[in-house]
Order: sequence, then C-alpha cells, then structure tokens
Amino acid sequence: MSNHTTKSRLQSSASSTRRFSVVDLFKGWRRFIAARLTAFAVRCYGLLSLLVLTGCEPGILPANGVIGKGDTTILIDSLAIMLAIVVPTIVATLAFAWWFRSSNSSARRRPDLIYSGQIEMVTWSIPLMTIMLLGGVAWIGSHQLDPAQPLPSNEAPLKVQVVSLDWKWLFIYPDHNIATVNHLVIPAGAPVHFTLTSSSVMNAFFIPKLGSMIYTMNRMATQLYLNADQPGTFLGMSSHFSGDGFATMGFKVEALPKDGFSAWVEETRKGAATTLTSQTYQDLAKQSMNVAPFAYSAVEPDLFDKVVKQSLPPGPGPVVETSPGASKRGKK
Amino acid sequence: MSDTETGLHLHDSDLAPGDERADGREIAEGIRGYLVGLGLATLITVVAFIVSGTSLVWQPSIPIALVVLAIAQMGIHLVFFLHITTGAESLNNMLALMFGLLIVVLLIVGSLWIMTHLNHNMMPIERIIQMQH
Amino acid sequence: MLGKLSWAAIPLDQPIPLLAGCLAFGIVGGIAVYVVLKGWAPYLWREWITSVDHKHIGVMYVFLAMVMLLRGFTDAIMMRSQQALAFQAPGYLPPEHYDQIFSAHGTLMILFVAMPFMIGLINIVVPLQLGVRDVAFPTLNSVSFWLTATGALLINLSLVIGEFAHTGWLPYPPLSEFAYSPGVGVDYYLWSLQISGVGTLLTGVNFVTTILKIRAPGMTYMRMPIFCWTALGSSLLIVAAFPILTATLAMLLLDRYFGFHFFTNEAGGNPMMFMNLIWAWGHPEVYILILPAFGVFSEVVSTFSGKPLFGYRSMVAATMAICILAFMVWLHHFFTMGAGADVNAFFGVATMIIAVPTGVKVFNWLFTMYGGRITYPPPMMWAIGFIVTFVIGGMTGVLLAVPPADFVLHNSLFLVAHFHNVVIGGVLFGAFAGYTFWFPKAFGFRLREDLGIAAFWCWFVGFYLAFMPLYVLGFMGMTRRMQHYDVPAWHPWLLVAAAGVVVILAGIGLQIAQLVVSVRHREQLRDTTGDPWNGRSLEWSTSSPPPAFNFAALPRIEEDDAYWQTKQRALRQHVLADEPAYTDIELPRNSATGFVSAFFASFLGFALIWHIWWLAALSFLGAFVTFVAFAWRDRTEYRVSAEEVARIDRENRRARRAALAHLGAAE
Amino acid sequence: MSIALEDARIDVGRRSYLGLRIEHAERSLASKRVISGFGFWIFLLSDIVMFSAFFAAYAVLSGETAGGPSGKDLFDLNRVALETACLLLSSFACGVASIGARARSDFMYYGAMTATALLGAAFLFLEIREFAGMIALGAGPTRSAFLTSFFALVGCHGLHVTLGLLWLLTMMAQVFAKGYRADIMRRVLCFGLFWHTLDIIWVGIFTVVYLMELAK
Ligand code: HEA
Ligand code: HEA
Ligand code: CUA
Ligand SMILES: [Cu+2]
Repeated sequence: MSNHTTKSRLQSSASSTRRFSVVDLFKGWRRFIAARLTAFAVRCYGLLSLLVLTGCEPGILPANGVIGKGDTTILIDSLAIMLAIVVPTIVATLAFAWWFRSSNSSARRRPDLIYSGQIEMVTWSIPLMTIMLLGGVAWIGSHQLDPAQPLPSNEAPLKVQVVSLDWKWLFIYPDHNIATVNHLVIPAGAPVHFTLTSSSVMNAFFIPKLGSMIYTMNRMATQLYLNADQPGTFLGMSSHFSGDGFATMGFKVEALPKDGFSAWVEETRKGAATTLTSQTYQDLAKQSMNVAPFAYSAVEPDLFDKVVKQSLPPGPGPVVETSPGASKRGKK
Repeated sequence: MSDTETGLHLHDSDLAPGDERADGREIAEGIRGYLVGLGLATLITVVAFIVSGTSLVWQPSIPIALVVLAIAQMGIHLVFFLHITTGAESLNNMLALMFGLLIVVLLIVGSLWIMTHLNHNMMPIERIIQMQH
Repeated sequence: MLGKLSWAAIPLDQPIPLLAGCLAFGIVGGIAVYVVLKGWAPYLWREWITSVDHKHIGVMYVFLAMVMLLRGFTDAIMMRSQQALAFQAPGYLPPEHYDQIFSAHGTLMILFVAMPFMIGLINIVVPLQLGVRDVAFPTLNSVSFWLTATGALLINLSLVIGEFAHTGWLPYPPLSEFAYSPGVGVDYYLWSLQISGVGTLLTGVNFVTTILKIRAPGMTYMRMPIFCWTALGSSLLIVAAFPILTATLAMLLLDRYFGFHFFTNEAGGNPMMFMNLIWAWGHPEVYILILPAFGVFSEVVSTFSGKPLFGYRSMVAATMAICILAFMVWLHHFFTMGAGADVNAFFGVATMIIAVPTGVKVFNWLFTMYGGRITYPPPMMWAIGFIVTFVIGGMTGVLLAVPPADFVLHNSLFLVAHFHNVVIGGVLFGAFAGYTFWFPKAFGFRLREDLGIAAFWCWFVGFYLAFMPLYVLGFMGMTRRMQHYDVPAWHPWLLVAAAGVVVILAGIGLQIAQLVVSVRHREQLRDTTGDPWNGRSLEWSTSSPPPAFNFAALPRIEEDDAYWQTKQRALRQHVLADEPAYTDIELPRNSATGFVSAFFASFLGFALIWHIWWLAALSFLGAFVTFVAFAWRDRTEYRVSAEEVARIDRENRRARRAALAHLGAAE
Repeated sequence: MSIALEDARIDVGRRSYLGLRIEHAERSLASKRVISGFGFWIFLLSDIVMFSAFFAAYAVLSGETAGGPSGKDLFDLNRVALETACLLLSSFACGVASIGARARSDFMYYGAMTATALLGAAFLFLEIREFAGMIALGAGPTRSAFLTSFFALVGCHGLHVTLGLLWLLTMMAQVFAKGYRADIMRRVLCFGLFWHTLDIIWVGIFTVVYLMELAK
C-alpha cells in the first residue's frame, strides 16, 4: 500500500505488497470504487451520530458568559474604532478617483502638490492616534481576558480536565470522578476551570459561544476559565488542524441549570459505563474518527497528570505498515 | 544622506568588507594589525575561560561577564580581522552589520522571552496541581 | 536500491490528483516535444534557459508564477466545491486528500506564486530603473531562478509519485513529525522549500547588493524610484528571514531523518519552539510579498495621475519602518497558545503599529491622486481596486492583532478571509498591475485593454463574493481546514463563496484570453516608443523590449523622476540630448550553471525524499562539480561592439524623437 | 613593497563626475571587488541569522536533558580551550594569507594558507573526537532535546568549517592554476571573510554552550 496509512485504517487494508501490472490498474480502480463506497457508508454512519451537533448554537455572537461577552465586546469596539477611519478612506479613494478622472473638466489640477508638511502631519498622526486608542484597548483587554485568569466569583470553579485525542475529546471531572468523550456538561452560572493537554498532536479547544480558545499540547497543561450565564446547548470543536480526522472533532456542550448538572453527574456515575483506566485510555488514544459521545462512570486517579507527565505515552499516531514503502524508523 | 548634498556618490569611495584602507599599506603594517587583533582576542579568551571557572567573582554575575566578554571579542574580530570600521568608506558594510545584528537580537531575545513565558505557564505540573487543589 | 520508492507510491486509488498530475506533466511533456520538433530548442536554450539577462530571468519567474497560479487555483476550486458539497455529507474529497489540497494550495500560492511573481517583476524592472546594465551577480541570478523552479517541480511531482503533506502550509510538529506523518508528504514539502529557499536567499543577496552598490551615476538613494526602495526592503527581509526558515526546516528534517528531538513529544523536544521560529520567518514573509506590491502601486498611481508621488520621503520612511517592525510581531500568530497577558499585549500592540506606516502609504497614494489627471487603463484599475480591498483586509488584520478578539477568531474563516483579503487584494492585484504595466516594456507590445478591464471587474466582484462570506462564517464559528461540517447555518454562505470562485474563474479566463488575443494581434499593439504610458522612471527611456545592454550609455541622473524630467526638458528645448560617444560594452556570457545545478538539485531532492542514498550522493557530487567547473571558467564576458551599440541606440533615438514630437503636439 | 588593491577602484572623484563625457559615467560604479565583497558580506550576515536560530533553539532546549547527561557531565574545558586556540590562530593565519596574496608573495600565501588549513583540520579533529566520545557514552543527539540542540548547533559550525576547508583547498588550487588574477583575488577576499566569520560564531558557541554551562 501507499503511504496513506491513516486512510487505509478507514478503508480496506487489503494488499500489502504488490507488483505492478496493467491489470492492476483496473483492479486499482475497482478497489478504489469499493473503498470509496465503504468509506461513504462508514462516514454516513458517523455523521448520523454527529447530527446531534446540528442542534448546537455555533456562532460567537451573541456571546454567553463573561469571557465570551468580553471578547466579543472588544471585538465590536475595535471594529467600530477602525471603521471610523477606514470607511472615510475608502470613500475618499472612490471620490478622488472619480473627481480627478482626466475627462472631468471642472476638477482643479494640482500637478505640483507633491509635498505638504501639513498633510504629512495628518497622514502620520491619524493612524497613530487610532492605534494609540486601539493599543490601549488591546493592552487592557489582554490582561483582563487572559485565558489563565480566574473568573471573579465567590463560587469555587468547577474543574474539568481536557485531553484532546486523535480525533476526539476527553473530559475528566476530577471532583466527581467521572469522564466523558465528545460531550461536555457544565453548570450554567458557575465558573469552569479547564486544564488542558493533548495526547498526541496539537489541537485547540474552542466553544465559540463561550469565548476564548486555547491550544492543547502534549506534555503541557494550559489553563482556561470560562462560564455560561444561561443554560443552553453549544457547539464545541477543535480549531487547530490536527490531521485527517480533524473535521470530526466536534463535541456537544451542554450548560445545565445547577440541579440539572448534579443530576447528570449522579446519572453518569450510576450509568453502566466503563471505568477510565490507563489501559482504556491507551485504547482510546488510538486514532479514530466520528466517535459518538459516551461516558465513564469512574476515572483512575491522577490520570490527567500521568498524561501530562508522560507516564502514559503519547498517542501512537498512524500504524506504520510493513510494506516496502514505509521506513523502519519511527518505533521509539 | 549626505551624498545628495555634495553630489558625490557614496559608493564611489567604497571599500569591500575585509579590505583595509584603499591606499596601499606595507606588509609589515598589515601583519601588525592582525597581530594586535590576535593579542587582544587571546587576552579576552583567556579572561573568559578564567572567569567561567573561578569562584572569586560573585556567581550570578558570571554569565553577564561572559556575554560582555563575548561581545568585546566579536568586536575585536570585526575590527582587526574583518576590517569593519565606522569610516565613511565602509558605511554600507557597517549598516548591513547593524541590520543583521538587530535581527539576531530580536530573534534571540524575542524567542527566549516568548518561550520562557510559555514554559512558565505550562510546564511545572506541580504548580498546576497546586492550583487545582 | 530505490529506497522507499515502489509502484505503490503511485496513488492509483486517488484518481483525481493522479489524472490531474498526468495531464499536467503530459501537457508539459507535449510542449517540450513540440518545441523540439519545431526546432525551437536551441533558441530556448540560448535565449532563455541559459540566459543570465535579468529581463529574461524575470520573465521566466513571472511565467513560473502564472503556471503555478493555475495549479493553486485548481486547488482552490476543489476546496470551495468540496465545502459547498460537504454539508452533512462527505463530499467528494476524502480527508486525506482534502488535507493535501489546502496544504499544497497555501504552499504553492505563497512560495511559488506570490514570491516568484514579485521577484520576477523586481528582476525585470529594478536594474532598468536604476539605469544599469545588470544585477550584481548575473549567473547567481539564473541559479536562483532554477532552484526555485526545482522546488516547484518537486511539489508538483508529489501529485503523481507519493503524496503531499497533510499538515497545512506550515507543518506544525508534532503532527509533521515522523510518528504522526510517516509518509513522504512532509519530506516533499521540506526539500522543495529548502531547495527553493536557497534560491530565494541568493536573490535577496543579489538585489541588496545591486541596489546598494550598482546605480547609475547620480542615482542617489533619494532619487531612486520608490519601487527600488520597496524591492530593497523586500530583499533585506529575504536576507534576514529566509535563514530562519532554513534553520527551522533543517531542525524538522533532523527530527524526521535522524531521530533528533527538536520538536518531538518525546525526550524533551518542544513543538512550541517550531511555531516560534517558523513565524519569525512567516510574518516577515508576508511583507516580503506586499512591499514590492506597494512599490508597483506607487509607480502606477503616480504615472496615471500624471504627478510625482506625493510624500516620497514619507514613503521611504514607511517602507523601512515596515521592514524593521516586521520582525517584532510574529507572536500574533499564536496568541492562543497561552504565553500570558504581557507577551500577548506587547506583540498585539507592536502588530498594530504596522498599521501606521501602512496607513501613511495609503494616504500618500490618495494625495498623489488628488489634483491629478487620472486615466484608467488596467494597471490603474487594479490600483484602485487594491486600495479599496486592501484597506479592508488590513483592518481585519489589525482586529486580529487585538488578543481578546483573536481568542475567538483565530484559525477561523475570518482569518482565512483576512489573509486572502490582503494577499489577493494586495499582492495578487499588485502582481497583475505590474504585469499589465510592464508587459509592453518586456515584450514590446501592449495588452488589450478592454479584456484587461473586464478581467479586473470579474476578479473584483468575484473576490468579494468569494471571501466576504468567510468573514461572516468566522463570526459563525466556522474554523479553517474543515473537510466537512454539520452546521446548517454555514451552508448558504459557503455556496455563495463557491459562486464567487466561478466569477474569479471568468476573470482568469479573460486574462488568458487577453494574453492570447494580444499575442495574435501584437503588430497592431506594438509599442514603438518604448514609453507607452508616458512614464516617469528610467525603464521607459530605453526601447521595448530593451536591448541586452539596457542602456547604450549609462544615463546620468540629476534630479528626481529621472526620465520625466528629461522628457520635459526635451519638450521645452525641442531636442534630445546629444548622441553619446558609443563604446564597446561588456556583458556576462550565458551560463548553464543554473540549469545544470538545478537539474542535479531536482534529483537530489527526489532522492532524499525517497531515501535513495546513492542517487543523493551522486547528484550532490554532480552539483558540486558543476559549481567548480563554473568557477574554473576563464572567459565570463562577451563584447558588444560600439558599432552595434550605435546602431541599436540610433534606432531607439529615432523612435523616441517621434514620440516626443507626438507628446509635444498633444501638449 | 606596498600592497596593491586588486581591481583597484578607478579614480572617480569629482573629476570624472564633472567630466561631461557620458561614457565615463560607467566608471563611477563600484568596483567588482567591492560588489563581490559586499554581496558576500550580506550572505554572511544571513548565515549569522541562521546560526542565531540554532542558538535560540539551544538556549530553549539546553535544560531538557530528559534524564540523560547534562553539559556539565560531558564537556571538557581543556579541549574547548584547545579548539579555541586552533581557530583563533587559523584566523590569524588566514589574515596573513590575504596579505600574502595581495603582496603577490607565493611563500606567504601558500605558507599561511597551509597553516590555516592545518589549524582548521586540527579543530575539526578535536571536535569529531568530542562527538565520537559523547556518542560512545550513549549521549548522542537522539538521547535528549538538550543533546539534539547541542549537536545541531556545534555540528552546524563544524560543517561550515569543513566546507571552509574544501573551499580553502580550492582557493590554493585556483591561485596555483591561474595566478593572482582579479577574479581569483575576489574569491580570496570572500574566503577570508568566511573564515573570520566562523571564528566569530565560535566565540558565541564557546561562550554560550561551554563556558555558561560550566559556570552554572
Ligand atoms: C498568495 C496566496 C494565496 C492566493 C492568491 C490564494 C487564492 C485563493 N485561495 Fe487560498 N490560501 C492561501 C493563500 C492564497 N490563496 C493560504 C496560505 C492558505 C492556507 C493554507 C492552509 O490552511 O494551510 C489558503 C487557504 C485557502 C482555503 C482553505 C480554507 C480553509 O482552511 O478552510 C481556501 C478555500 O476555499 C482558499 C481559497 C482560495 C481561492 C478561492 C483563491 C482564489 O482567489 C484563487 C485565485 C486564483 C488565482 C490565483 C488564479 C490565477 C490567475 C491566473 C492563472 C491568471 C493567469 C493568467 C494570465 C495573467 C495571463 N484558500
Ligand atoms: C501579504 C500578506 C499579508 C499582509 C500584508 C498582512 C498584513 C497584516 N496582518 Fe496578516 N496574515 C497573512 C498575510 C498578511 N497579513 C497571512 C497569510 C496570515 C495567516 C497565516 C496562517 O495562519 O496560515 C495572516 C495572519 C494574521 C494574523 C494572525 C491571526 C491568527 O492566526 O489568529 C494577524 C494578527 O495579528 C495578522 C495581522 C495583520 C496586520 C495587523 C497587518 C497589517 O500589516 C495591515 C496594515 C494595513 C492597514 C491597517 C490598512 C491601511 C491602513 C489605513 C487605512 C490606516 C488607518 C487604519 C488603522 C489605524 C487601523 N495577520
Ligand atoms: Cu505549549 Cu507549553
Ligand atoms: Cu503575521
């Protein structure tokens, strides 16, 4: 087979070594069509399971939660500040272009206007002032909305540990000792403290409605505080490309009223689902796409730390085939 | 640029980097220049090696001393071996050098600043655990 | 024997790229055979392939860029149609293919379209504007071009043999590390960029040296046309930024080939370092592209407004300021990595500061137009379209530089819209303006204006249709690089975007038609004067196309806007300057060094990608021997006799006199 | 004996500028020697920028020993001192060679070039011994990110020295075959620049990599 190792996991993994002949060309096409059909079926199934996402609110506007509102307010303000100078610039461009066209006999020509100290002052200072204003906004905004900055609240934040895997999301609730995959449930009105890492490659954790995204990286733990003011169902996703299964990394975010959240925790604990142990984690870490949401009723202690500290090895990535095409390097 | 006023082209009186002044010089004089460079460079190298191993100076100042010595050393190489000077005839060479150094400094200082902050924010797992408990 | 290469490398199961690739190589091969059969091969070899004439090299750069543009556009159409179809459906491109497409599209467009186009224009124009005969290192110039071509060849080879990277146009580790990308795709990427990167670096060295050291007498810095300044800025950026790229890619290569741990997850490697380094190159890179475009627009706006550029000194200062600032902002590409408030805020503000010199440029163009007598041939249309479009793209860029805003827009289609806004509205429009502006100079005949203007409108409308929806989609939370999606609200906007691409396609069709029709009617469109636009700088003072030696005698410059002033004087006094005393002219001889070393470099790259070590060693040796052989040459120049020079120049002077008479009559 | 500048700058003071004959204009272009030297200088600066990326990587990764040996365990100050001495002296010898070439003194040119080559080779020999020793200890570049960045940075310099040696031999051969011709002299100039620059980079390496580590 070729080097498209990841693909072959999804499609037929037949034929490892083959010699080339013209007949193969046709066989290749037949196999191509067959594989395409199976792949299509697999995907349709996967998509069905993801259809739940279509009920989620996707956009960043109108925002929900202090961070989302903060981010988008700054965004709109900055846009307004700049439009105040950009729109006149565009209008002036079109106006000058129209008025000074060579056929307009009423335009006053000033071929000697090539320097003017006054105009120069204006051309430098207008953008400069705008940027000073905007720079101030940016400076204060970055400090107040830094993702690692705890939210002001008299409630202790809910802790959620997030692991991005190839290609799904794992959410661990250390205080409740449960975990979910591709399904994040949070209490509305309470701050949430996410600690995030990745099992293999980089991703970014992003719930547009709630604001700030943040990267997830193996061996590292990033911090993010968010909250949802109102209950709702939102779209969550990876916003940093992570390989062929990237587009299937959507997850559903439910902000439930407080009692609803407790009920959900209880339900999940009692659910017949399995325990997340080092072993099940390593199985989960293998590449897969379109994983339907599910939950773990219990979690091995400190599993997240083991991932960050690499006592659990990074996700394995694609399986290297033993065909002539693939090289022997890569086993560590 | 002064050349606009005088009407003289700067590049008329250029020197290639590495060239000494254009008017011919004696061999002995040339060698003397290199010897001076060699002497100074040796001196500074020796000092640097001694400083790095000594316990006589205040320890935290050693890296700073080493950096300063390295910069001095590079300056000596530039002046005595590469003949980059501030003279008008090698102005372009000097400007180019300055631009290069600026980039080097921006790249190294910027990278270190960014990377220490990133590492500080994400590496020490103990600290993160503390924050969680 | 053949390393990792086997029949399995040919992607029989991916008919689309395979067919497209075969078709492309078939066409190229067909053209090659046709050329040989027609007996044009010696001409090609003599006048183009081995030419060290900066004008010919420039034309070849632009040609390469246009061919790659078509390839990149094919990718763009595929992405747009995939996203139009892939709503709650898999679409027709499976992920591993889609991922290769956007990676190849980005890489090609930035490095093999935008860069060669700009470098091509610089090559054609800068020595002419400086009033000199050639660049500082003519043979090196040819080497640069051919190494760039090698890079382009390797990338396109990945269509048919093996695969391209699935990692995006900047291959972030650990995804691009061997553990997660064991195929040859990333290796194709790395080697083609390393090889073409050497070429680009040499170009940068060449033009910094040319502009700082070789100018016609009297051409002081403050008299240089502004395009030379922006070319200088761009070259300085190349010289300072490309080594960073080379080093970074070398580190990734060491990781992939020898198990080093720069950016791996294991053994203490740090992927964040890659992002840091690659953007330390990547951000200056976008200014490498845009600065020459700014230069083109400065020339165009001033020429067609019939006025000198307003605020020349400010323009120079702004250009140089952008050069330095370009190296102080790179973190804005990873605000969301979590470097903390201070770092984010610093780089955010530094980024915004670039809007100041850029704004100054925009306003100076406006005041150049103010009080002018503006005509609207295609170059000027592109310029107006550029100002309007680029200002929007710049504004969204500044918005992304506000860290909290970037926290919700990073990697979204808003970002994609931003950079297409500046890259198409800025760089590509600039390239097209330069192309239509200098085409008569390079080939001696004009392009049809009606078709050019129609093409402009298609591009302009198509661009807004194709990319404004992406801003909306960014607000709607759609990220980039999505092979499929399930959110119903996104679908209609993606359909509009797809429609926009069809309009752009019409624009491209018109551009091709413009070229074909103009070539066929070149006799009617002949530029006999050498000065079709009533130009201002020295390139218009020589014939179109210029003779190999550009100027029979080097012009002596005594004021700004050199050629304009000469013309004015001639008009006033009704005479041309006296005929100079003609002398023999020495010119560099043709050299196959560039072509031959690129030939070996292609094999070298290919062998390294496929781990065919013996071939790699052999081709390295070949390249080395070529180099030594070149260095051993004794005769590197040839002579054009004074009579020949006189003959050519007298012809030019005759045409010029006629043109001046015409101008004088019009006045 | 006085030293003649090859390609000596054509006298282009005010005289030829004011001289009205236009063909003199060409003479006011910079001489080829200046152009080559300056171009190569720009190239060297870009090379320095490339090294600075490796320096930055080293600075960031030098603490990442992944449980393996650190610099303190591996570096030997005496060898570094010896290496430094070799390079410094070779830089001096290279300077003497360029004077020799300009003075047309075969003895000086070939003699000093040979000395340069020998000292450079000695440096390389020491470095290769160091690398081999480390690899034998299991401290090769694949052991940890620290060693990765160490081998890459120091190795990249070593590679430059190797290429420099090749170039040096070529320059001796070219002068031997073609004499002190103007174009050859331009290359001698560029080679000298290259060699001195390698020494400057080495100053950075022995300070940042070796001395800093041992001073910790
Ligand atoms: C110079 C840079 C450049 C240019 C010009 C373009 C042009 C276009 N780009 Fe692209 N694009 C990028 C740089 C560029 N792009 C980059 C860097 C990425 C990111 C890649 C990544 O994610 O890693 C990207 C990604 C990207 C995406 C992926 C978005 C995603 O991640 O989801 C899409 C989707 O549709 C897209 C579309 C287009 C379209 C429709 C055009 C159109 O405007 C097409 C333009 C058409 C042409 C350029 C045709 C050429 C014209 C001619 C051939 C005329 C020639 C003839 C004569 C003059 C005679 N681009
Ligand atoms: C030629 C290409 C080009 C140019 C010129 C620019 C110009 C600018 N870019 Fe852009 N940029 C790209 C190409 C370019 N960019 C690419 C390819 C990417 C994405 C790469 C990837 O991720 O794949 C990117 C990404 C990118 C980001 C990262 C976003 C993210 O990943 O989340 C940011 C953030 O700050 C940014 C900012 C800017 C700014 C502030 C400018 C400024 O230079 C713009 C300045 C211009 C103006 C502001 C307009 C004119 C000014 C006035 C009329 C004056 C008045 C205006 C004000 C005072 C506001 N760009
Ligand atoms: Cu990324 Cu720490
Ligand atoms: Cu940028």
